[in-house]
Amino acid sequence: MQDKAAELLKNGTVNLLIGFSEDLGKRPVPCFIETAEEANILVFNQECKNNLSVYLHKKEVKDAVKIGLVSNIATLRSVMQLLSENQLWSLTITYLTVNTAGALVVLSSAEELEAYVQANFPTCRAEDKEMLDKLNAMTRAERWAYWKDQLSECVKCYACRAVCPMCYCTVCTTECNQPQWIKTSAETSGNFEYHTMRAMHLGGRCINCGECGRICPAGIPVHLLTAQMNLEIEQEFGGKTGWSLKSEYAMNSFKPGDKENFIK
Amino acid sequence: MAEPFEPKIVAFVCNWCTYAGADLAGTSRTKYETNVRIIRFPCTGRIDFMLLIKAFQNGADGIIVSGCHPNDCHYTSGNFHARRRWIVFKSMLDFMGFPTERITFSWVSAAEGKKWAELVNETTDSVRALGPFTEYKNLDFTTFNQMDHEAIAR
Amino acid sequence: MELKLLSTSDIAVFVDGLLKAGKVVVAPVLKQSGKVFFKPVQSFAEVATDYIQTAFSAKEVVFPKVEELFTYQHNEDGSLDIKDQLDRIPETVVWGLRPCDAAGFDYLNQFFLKENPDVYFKARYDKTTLVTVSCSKCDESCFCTSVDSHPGDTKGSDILLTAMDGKCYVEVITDNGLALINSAKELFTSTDTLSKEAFLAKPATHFSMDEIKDKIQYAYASAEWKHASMGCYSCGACAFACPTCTCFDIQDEGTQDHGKRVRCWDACGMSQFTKHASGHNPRNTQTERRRQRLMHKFKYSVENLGVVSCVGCGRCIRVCPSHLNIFENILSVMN
Amino acid sequence: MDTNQYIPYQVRIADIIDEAPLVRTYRLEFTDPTANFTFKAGQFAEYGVFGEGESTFCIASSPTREGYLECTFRSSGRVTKALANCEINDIIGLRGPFGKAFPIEEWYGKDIVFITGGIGLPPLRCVIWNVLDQREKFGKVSIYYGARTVADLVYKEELDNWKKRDDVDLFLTVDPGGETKDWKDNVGFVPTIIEQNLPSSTNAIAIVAGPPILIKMSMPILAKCGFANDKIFTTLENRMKCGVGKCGHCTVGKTYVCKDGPVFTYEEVLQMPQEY
Amino acid sequence: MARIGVFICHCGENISATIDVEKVAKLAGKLSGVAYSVDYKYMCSDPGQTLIVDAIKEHKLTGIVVGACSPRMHEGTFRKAAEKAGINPYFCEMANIREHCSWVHPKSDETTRKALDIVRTMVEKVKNNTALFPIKVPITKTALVIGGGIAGIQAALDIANSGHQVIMVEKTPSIGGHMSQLSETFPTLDCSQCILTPRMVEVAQHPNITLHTFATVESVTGFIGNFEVDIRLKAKSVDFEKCTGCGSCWQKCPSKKIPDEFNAGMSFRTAIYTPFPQAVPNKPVIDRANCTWFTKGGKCGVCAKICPTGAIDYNTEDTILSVKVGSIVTATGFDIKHSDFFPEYGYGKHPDIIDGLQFERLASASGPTGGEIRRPSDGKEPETVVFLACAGSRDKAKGIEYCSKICCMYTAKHAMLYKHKNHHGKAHVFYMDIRSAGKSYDEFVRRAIEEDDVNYIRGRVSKIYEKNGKLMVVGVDTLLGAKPVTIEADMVVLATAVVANEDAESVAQKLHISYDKHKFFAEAHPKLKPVETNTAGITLAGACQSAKDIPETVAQASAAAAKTIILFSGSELTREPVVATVNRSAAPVFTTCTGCFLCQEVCPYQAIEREEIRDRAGNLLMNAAKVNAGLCQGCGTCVAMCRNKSIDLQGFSNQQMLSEVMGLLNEPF
Repeated sequence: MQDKAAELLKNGTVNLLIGFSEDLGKRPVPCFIETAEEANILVFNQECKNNLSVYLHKKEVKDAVKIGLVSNIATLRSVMQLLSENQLWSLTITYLTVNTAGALVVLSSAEELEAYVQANFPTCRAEDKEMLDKLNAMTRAERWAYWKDQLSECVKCYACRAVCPMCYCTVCTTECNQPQWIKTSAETSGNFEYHTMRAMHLGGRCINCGECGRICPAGIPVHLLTAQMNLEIEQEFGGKTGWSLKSEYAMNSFKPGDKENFIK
Repeated sequence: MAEPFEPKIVAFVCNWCTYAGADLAGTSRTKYETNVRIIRFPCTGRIDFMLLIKAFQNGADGIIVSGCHPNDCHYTSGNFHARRRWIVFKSMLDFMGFPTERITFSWVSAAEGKKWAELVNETTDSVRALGPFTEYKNLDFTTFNQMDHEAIAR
Repeated sequence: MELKLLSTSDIAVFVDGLLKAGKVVVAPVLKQSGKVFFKPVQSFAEVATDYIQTAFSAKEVVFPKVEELFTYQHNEDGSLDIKDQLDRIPETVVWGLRPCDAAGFDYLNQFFLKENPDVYFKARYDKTTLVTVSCSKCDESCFCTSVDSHPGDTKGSDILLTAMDGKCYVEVITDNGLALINSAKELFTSTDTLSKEAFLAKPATHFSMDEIKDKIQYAYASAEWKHASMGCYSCGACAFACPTCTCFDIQDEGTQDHGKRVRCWDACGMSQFTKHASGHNPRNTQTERRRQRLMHKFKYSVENLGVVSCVGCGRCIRVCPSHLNIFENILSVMN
Repeated sequence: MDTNQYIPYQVRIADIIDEAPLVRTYRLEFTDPTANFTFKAGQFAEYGVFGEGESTFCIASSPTREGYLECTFRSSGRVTKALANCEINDIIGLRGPFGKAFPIEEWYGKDIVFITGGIGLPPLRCVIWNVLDQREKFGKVSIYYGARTVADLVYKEELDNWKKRDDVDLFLTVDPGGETKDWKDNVGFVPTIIEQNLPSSTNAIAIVAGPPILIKMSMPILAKCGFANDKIFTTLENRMKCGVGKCGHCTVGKTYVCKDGPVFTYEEVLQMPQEY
Repeated sequence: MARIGVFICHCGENISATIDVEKVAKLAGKLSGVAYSVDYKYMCSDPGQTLIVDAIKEHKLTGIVVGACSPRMHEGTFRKAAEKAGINPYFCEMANIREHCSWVHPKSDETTRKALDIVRTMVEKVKNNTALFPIKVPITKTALVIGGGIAGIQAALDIANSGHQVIMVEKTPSIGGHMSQLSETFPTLDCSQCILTPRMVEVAQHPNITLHTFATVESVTGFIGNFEVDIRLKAKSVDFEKCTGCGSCWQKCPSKKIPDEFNAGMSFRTAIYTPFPQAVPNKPVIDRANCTWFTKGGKCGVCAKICPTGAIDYNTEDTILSVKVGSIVTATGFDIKHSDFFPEYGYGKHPDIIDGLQFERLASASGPTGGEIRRPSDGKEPETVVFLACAGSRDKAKGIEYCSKICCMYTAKHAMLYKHKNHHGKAHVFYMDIRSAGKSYDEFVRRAIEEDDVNYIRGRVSKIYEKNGKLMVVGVDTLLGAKPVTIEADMVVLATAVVANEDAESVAQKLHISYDKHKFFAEAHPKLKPVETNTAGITLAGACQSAKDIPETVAQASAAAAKTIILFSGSELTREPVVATVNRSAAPVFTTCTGCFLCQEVCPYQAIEREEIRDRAGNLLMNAAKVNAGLCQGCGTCVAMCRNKSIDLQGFSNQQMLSEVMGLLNEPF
């Protein structure tokens, strides 16, 4: 990967390469490489969980135009979703990933990307499924207690939003103050409405990378909300997020036959 | 002495069917419970789920969401989009443990004044039976400054 | 400054005693998320003991994430009532914070009270007693020894506990602390010798404040800031976990007729933090924002208050979604 | 017990003047007559609409004219819009006064040059009044003021009678294209007008306020006139929440604009990071 | 805060009987922002309105709330009053305390409290109202009619006769459509062409109609009142200016073996041809696919030689004509399934199993047999003819669940025509149900059965096979207890299903109109807008929407014309300003829209467009959504869809709706 990265940077296919390096504690840290010489700091392993596609919204990155993106499958999938939402139009991106066989794969067009993603499409992560089943098995009162307890720890640092590639809005609903939709304060009721809002906005768009849950400083499994939404939506309306280059967003379409057993 | 509990119910309705249906209930003098307060939207498609949350946050005990029957939407598809939104929103709330039976979804056409009256009565009864919606308000007693109140209470 | 002994078995008795006495005891609690939080406890049984560091600092006790400044109410006659809630703040004991957190309180104290004293902080701080527990364990994120502190530091604490060989050494630092001890005299026996160093954790030291103090002077212009900040997602995790971050926002909640004005945590790293209504943003890039935060910790607060406002607890490193590392950043911008 | 700096005074809107599109001036009276509120020229306050929040702007009236308080603001954000919707007799919140004032006493006997544009005049109006009310204590007084269009000029009445006064040199201007057919004063950007009528810097003080661009453009010209950086004063307007140097929003480097400013000499400004 | 006026109406006794209106007015007066509050017996009466107007002026009110009846009743009235008083009419809101309160609740404090709540809610809303102004859209007063069948002809003539310009586009070389192929029409049995051709001529000669035959619609952009249409004029290879229509070219044309579409393939035509003798325009075009000059590269050229006026030009090419029109009538017609669609009937391999249209041609005086019913195979007069109604229609298995509507009638007609021409012949009709609703339709069918003794058999035909020169039609007679019947026929006529045109889908996509799963174009509302489509300014006429007979088609065509004429009646189109807008602000923000365009999908009216935002140097900075106020109908579905609240709906803005909720649930005191 280091060699390929160096090559891409040298021959000008890529102006800026987003990948991983390691800090003193040997933990993977996102790194931004502009010259072939730096390429030797690149690493890529199981610990490289960050969904680097979120950086594609960063101004400094957009300015570089030609981007190299070290990606795991979740990252690629989120790029797919982003493309289907008419984002990243100003960028030409080369994707570096490692397939299940452990070999380096370089994808240099949206079509190649689509083919690869569809060929290696991830299923709902086992640990998530497990937690979801656990929660769904609870009584509703138990679930309420569970989320109440979890959300009471939320400090509204918005890290979940910040690491989410789908949260690319320049102004988030939380920042709309005319009217003020979401309470700024991190009181639990405000946290509840924030996370409901976020889940509603991501249901059918989230690509289940699980980052929001992984990085929550308060350890709130927020990713479960969107994961659950996605399952529901997939069952009810079909369609997979980050599967196709053209929008298949379930929430802006409908079928006359959608269920309405809950409607009087 | 404590008054018997009378729930606050907010109805989010579309202008063309349910609002007109409620008008019909009026013109035909169909009596129903006083607990409901109607907020008029051009179309069920316009109803933002955030408004429902806000309503509960500000003390609503129950909510009615009602619009045109499928295929009757004045804008042809607003209610279809709304329906899909409610399917997801409802299961979302349910997953968070939210008492979704406090929200009644319904189709009431401009001709169904009677259905409107019945809908209001049924909803009022069921919400009355559920009692005041305190869970949501109590959420805030989990944050620090609110603990002061509890501390004093102890 | 007194030195006492408390048998480990009596710790529970002491704490439950405080609770009985009507004090609010805030202590580390292990929650289902696997993280440890400072929470009011009903009995010592709830208190977590085996942890390196809590997810968030204990600053919430004196600087809550949401502080109700006052409630307002328009009356029918057009007049307006404004009431604050200062009288409702209970006597609180914070149990089991780390020396770094206590040092954080020391900074908060200076920041909030030295100039333009903040009544809300004061009201809470005056009713708070800090019982610190020195660290026997640390991890690679800890770096208190780099910022003039150490795992047995008494700075900021009212009482410092050090548990070793079945006994619990109690260093009583302030009158507050003494008062607390005296509420259960019988449990404590006097002693005079304490050599805890052997039992203390040994976090790695990455730099010394002296080298920082002069090198940081030239850091502002460093090109390294860009690298140090490119990975930053501009969330508020570091600031909210930090024991010394004090930035806040003031918001009204309610209608124009009645409601409350609250202040809630804000973070200088967030993109909207300095943004004017006009759209002009003085610190428009993450580079500027992260520089502001780090320079504030190591330079500005020294210049304003004479103290470094980083206590080396390492929380910002642990919580950072992209593993930005404060001391690595500082090292890089200085060299 | 220290005073609670977060509890606002209640002030009643006594009068409203519409200065320019979106720009209004409120005259405020304290509902509690016993409230002893004293301030100096250049200080600011937090004006709050309950339920909407607080907004920061300077006190536009002068301490030399007691009994009331005036503020001028342009409605742009949530709070200022809510403020703009207020009517006479509505009660709003007021916290302050905050920040350092202009050291007017130090300027006695000196020439004073005011340079400002658009909504930058209100912060200086306070000083101008202050100076004019003790006119004899100062030397030459000249005011350079411009706005995008004629309509955008604020305090039109005062501008007129300043113009009439022979002890004030008023240079009015509007941006090219902003003039009306009966506009007799200058057309052009403020810096251009200054260059055309260069003030003398000997024993003089320059006070600059307005949009960042105006400040940036004027400084070199003032330098050319020979104004030393510590003889040039300006007032910074960063986002503020608390006003007492706690919330951190207004920080520029180590400086809290709210308590260390908002009034700075240009020399002080140059010391700071260019983050304002 | 604002200065709101509250006006509580007694509505005689209607409101005051159960609501303490004085109390409501008094308490409303205390609400923050309410500067004046009063109750009155009849607000909608002249003195009532005067009271409002005066109050607005006297108290400098910025907005008013009228607590009275339903806004659906009197909103207009009071908005006018507000306007009269000099404030923007959209600063007037109605609190419905009659239909929603006084009429449905008993006299009680509770009812009064509810009334106050309703008033307070609207006060909170009106505080956040903004001045709105009617939207005006200019209109190009020219209509485009797509399709030259009877539907298009009718619509075109109606519009043209109202004095407006019409451009008609017909893909074949002549207008006339299917109707011109028909022999006689039910229920009157008058000759189809006799009634049609005068209309065709009228179209050709009408000063307000520009006719483009042998042309198709290439693309449509723009919106109601302002469409821009590209029309592809296919190369005719004949200069119509020079051509006199003498016909010598097609008489001499050597390639004569081309199946004749007009005669449903039952005769042949030449490569240079006019579809039929009465064609309009009656001038030939060259069918290049079958012309030797083009297929064999420059060989032949007879027509060019023969042409007395030198009108033939092999080098003409397709040209694109761009026109601006204000409205579009879609009358692209229908097609039918052909006998090859039916395996059970031998995939139409047998020449004597024909479809309805073919029979029409056989029966037509201008047809291949000169109007005599002779079977295609050997030209003999068939002694026994079996007619199958419902060939394909109402058949889920064949994917056509719907009823083709016209078959019952024309089958009866066919049987009748056959009997009239072959008095000794036998006519059998297999049918599922006889659907003959329509003016003197059933009488017509009865005539076939009773007077012309056509034998109607209720049942389906399972298969048809040939046996020594006869067509064995095997079916059941369900009326005789599902008794199997086999009829030896000489000819079988299938009333095959009416289906959408092959190119229906692509036409719909060009026009941005929706269509159902059978590719029939979808009307805007099944009941209330049966002629309009979801795209404002585009209407439907005839069988392109669903199977129709002639009278129905003509009626709808006239309706479509009427819609067009209504649109053209004013110089501009004025619309309620209740439309969505996407926010815009000064640089560097421009807008908060992130350009995900997920809103485009939900808009039923294609009102959301893409705007490219560029800097002064012309570099593309961002793509943002933009609402076309001319198309937006104000449903607000996009508003609820927009994640970052960049779209808002005037009159029902986020601020307004949230304020209503807050105001309703937060009692001030």
